[in-house]
Amino acid sequence: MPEETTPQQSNLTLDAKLEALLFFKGEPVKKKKLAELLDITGPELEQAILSLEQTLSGRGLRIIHKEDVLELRTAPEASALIETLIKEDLHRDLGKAGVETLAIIAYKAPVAKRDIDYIRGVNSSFILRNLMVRGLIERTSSRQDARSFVYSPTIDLLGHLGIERISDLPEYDNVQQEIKAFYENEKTSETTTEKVTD
Amino acid sequence: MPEETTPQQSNLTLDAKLEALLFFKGEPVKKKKLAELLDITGPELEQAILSLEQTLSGRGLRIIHKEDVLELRTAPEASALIETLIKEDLHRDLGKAGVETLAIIAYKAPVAKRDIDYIRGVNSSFILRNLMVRGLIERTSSRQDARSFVYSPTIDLLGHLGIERISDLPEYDNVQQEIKAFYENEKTSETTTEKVTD
Amino acid sequence: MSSGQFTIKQESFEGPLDLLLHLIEKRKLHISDVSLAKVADDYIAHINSTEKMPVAESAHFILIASTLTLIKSKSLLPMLDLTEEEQSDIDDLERRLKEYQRFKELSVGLANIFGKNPMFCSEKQVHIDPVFSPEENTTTTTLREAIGSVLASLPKPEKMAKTVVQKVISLEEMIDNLTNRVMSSLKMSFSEFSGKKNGKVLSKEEKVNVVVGFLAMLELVKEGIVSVTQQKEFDDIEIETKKVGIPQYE
Repeated sequence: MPEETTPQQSNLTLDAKLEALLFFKGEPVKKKKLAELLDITGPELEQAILSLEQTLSGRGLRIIHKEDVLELRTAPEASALIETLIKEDLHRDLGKAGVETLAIIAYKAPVAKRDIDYIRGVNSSFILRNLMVRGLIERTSSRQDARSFVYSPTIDLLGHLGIERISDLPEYDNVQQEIKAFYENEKTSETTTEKVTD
Repeated sequence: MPEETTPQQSNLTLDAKLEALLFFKGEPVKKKKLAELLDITGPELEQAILSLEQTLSGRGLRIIHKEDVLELRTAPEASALIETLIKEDLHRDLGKAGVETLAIIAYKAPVAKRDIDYIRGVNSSFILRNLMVRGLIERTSSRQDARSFVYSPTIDLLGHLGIERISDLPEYDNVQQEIKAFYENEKTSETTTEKVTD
Repeated sequence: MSSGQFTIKQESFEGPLDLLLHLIEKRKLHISDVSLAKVADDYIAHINSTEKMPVAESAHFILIASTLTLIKSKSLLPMLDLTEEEQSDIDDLERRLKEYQRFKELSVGLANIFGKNPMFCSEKQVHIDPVFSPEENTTTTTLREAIGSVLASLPKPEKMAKTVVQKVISLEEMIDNLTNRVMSSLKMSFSEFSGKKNGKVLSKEEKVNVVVGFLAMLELVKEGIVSVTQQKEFDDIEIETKKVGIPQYE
């Protein structure tokens, strides 16, 4: 059994930690990086990988082990099931929330998730994911801040709408004004509502 | 190579298939949808969930379980490790109004705005909107009256709290007893109660 | 014990219950009618000294002040007979405070675990390459309609408050009013002052006026400006000036 590293993490074995890391990243990760993160040597990592592979045998997830990278994926036996799921997601009704989010992104692009959430008054994580899977919007790094992301309509979507650029959307300028007014208004009224300060 | 789908999938147990689905979706999934995809009944699904929860014990992943939805996430014991990888701020600060409102919603869910306002003695519109934007609570139509809304914690709130189900909250059972007793007490004097709402 | 000077400058309260609870806990009291009577003055002093209170909030604060006034007046004038509704307002306030206190306690526990050992979902939002799959009926027109409906449902800044607040009179105004009237006619009755008619059912607004008036009167009693007498139960309360030199108010 692997030794404990820090008391806080002591409940998890090395291979469980490895599993958590791979799950979180959701994409191929360099072994070198994994060893660093787990603060272990190469051979210790190999040992943990073996152990995780054993644990995962018969499970719904597998490790894809290619040269110097590792990735956690669904087991190949589940592929038919996943196919069904993908098809369903692609053809599901976008719903009112989906269309509204798409409209906000179209009219306000490039727009940060925070601003989308704020104008809708609810969190948009899942809707954004669905719109991305369907190729309607794309996520890029913000120009102002490389650590944050912004969303825009895809070229395919503009093509489907029959416009060349987003400013060709109906009443584009008016809508811009209205959106802008909301953000400014909110900023000023936020401080005066509902809080009583001495 | 895979001509037929069924024999191929039969290699995986139900709970392994469930695991694959949850992993692939990467967001909360309705139990109803899972049962459909797996072509099983509700009780069979509950059995599979239990079995998956057992399998995951001690591993790097956990299921968060909230009434009619499930989500696969990293284990709370792995949090320190994962946090080293997080680029964005976690926004841990909730503020006084935020925690109070969250506590009322977490222990009393589903709860109407009217009741939250009454307990806190102030209008909670602003803070409710704020918590919804952060994805910590969600608003749904009340079962008793489709025209009125009720608030509940989201799976993401449970994730932030590091608990797998709402009943893992500190003192949860005690509080449920207290609320029940309180409510019965309240009923007797209900007629004369003046509520402060907008 | 005198009410003493209390300083809660720079502290912000999430409404009247938050303030009230703070005052009770500050004096290390348990929630009861006795402790509420003790902190009534502190509470009133606080809302009096808070100048920048939004209208909507001040209505909530004054409604609670009215109940506190009942509690305090009952403790000062034990012969005062409370109506069933007034008694139930008092019981209700105690119960609400206890419930609020409990949730505050629970919120501390919640804040302690929030973000301590979070469970993360995958950072990778999408596991497959996107496949362009629009809905047939997604057009520029539907998008225009959708953004219109988003804009239409944006929260409007405070329109709620006015109805609650309309008839609520500020404490200061009431005190001034009372002082003036006491000065002009050395002796007057409380119902004359507040407009309360015996036996008549009061509207909510009128009721607030009555209690705010009463509160103001108690303030004057406390400061020794007027003295209050009630001949017998159910009788009107008489107010008269004690001192000759009334301090000048701005």
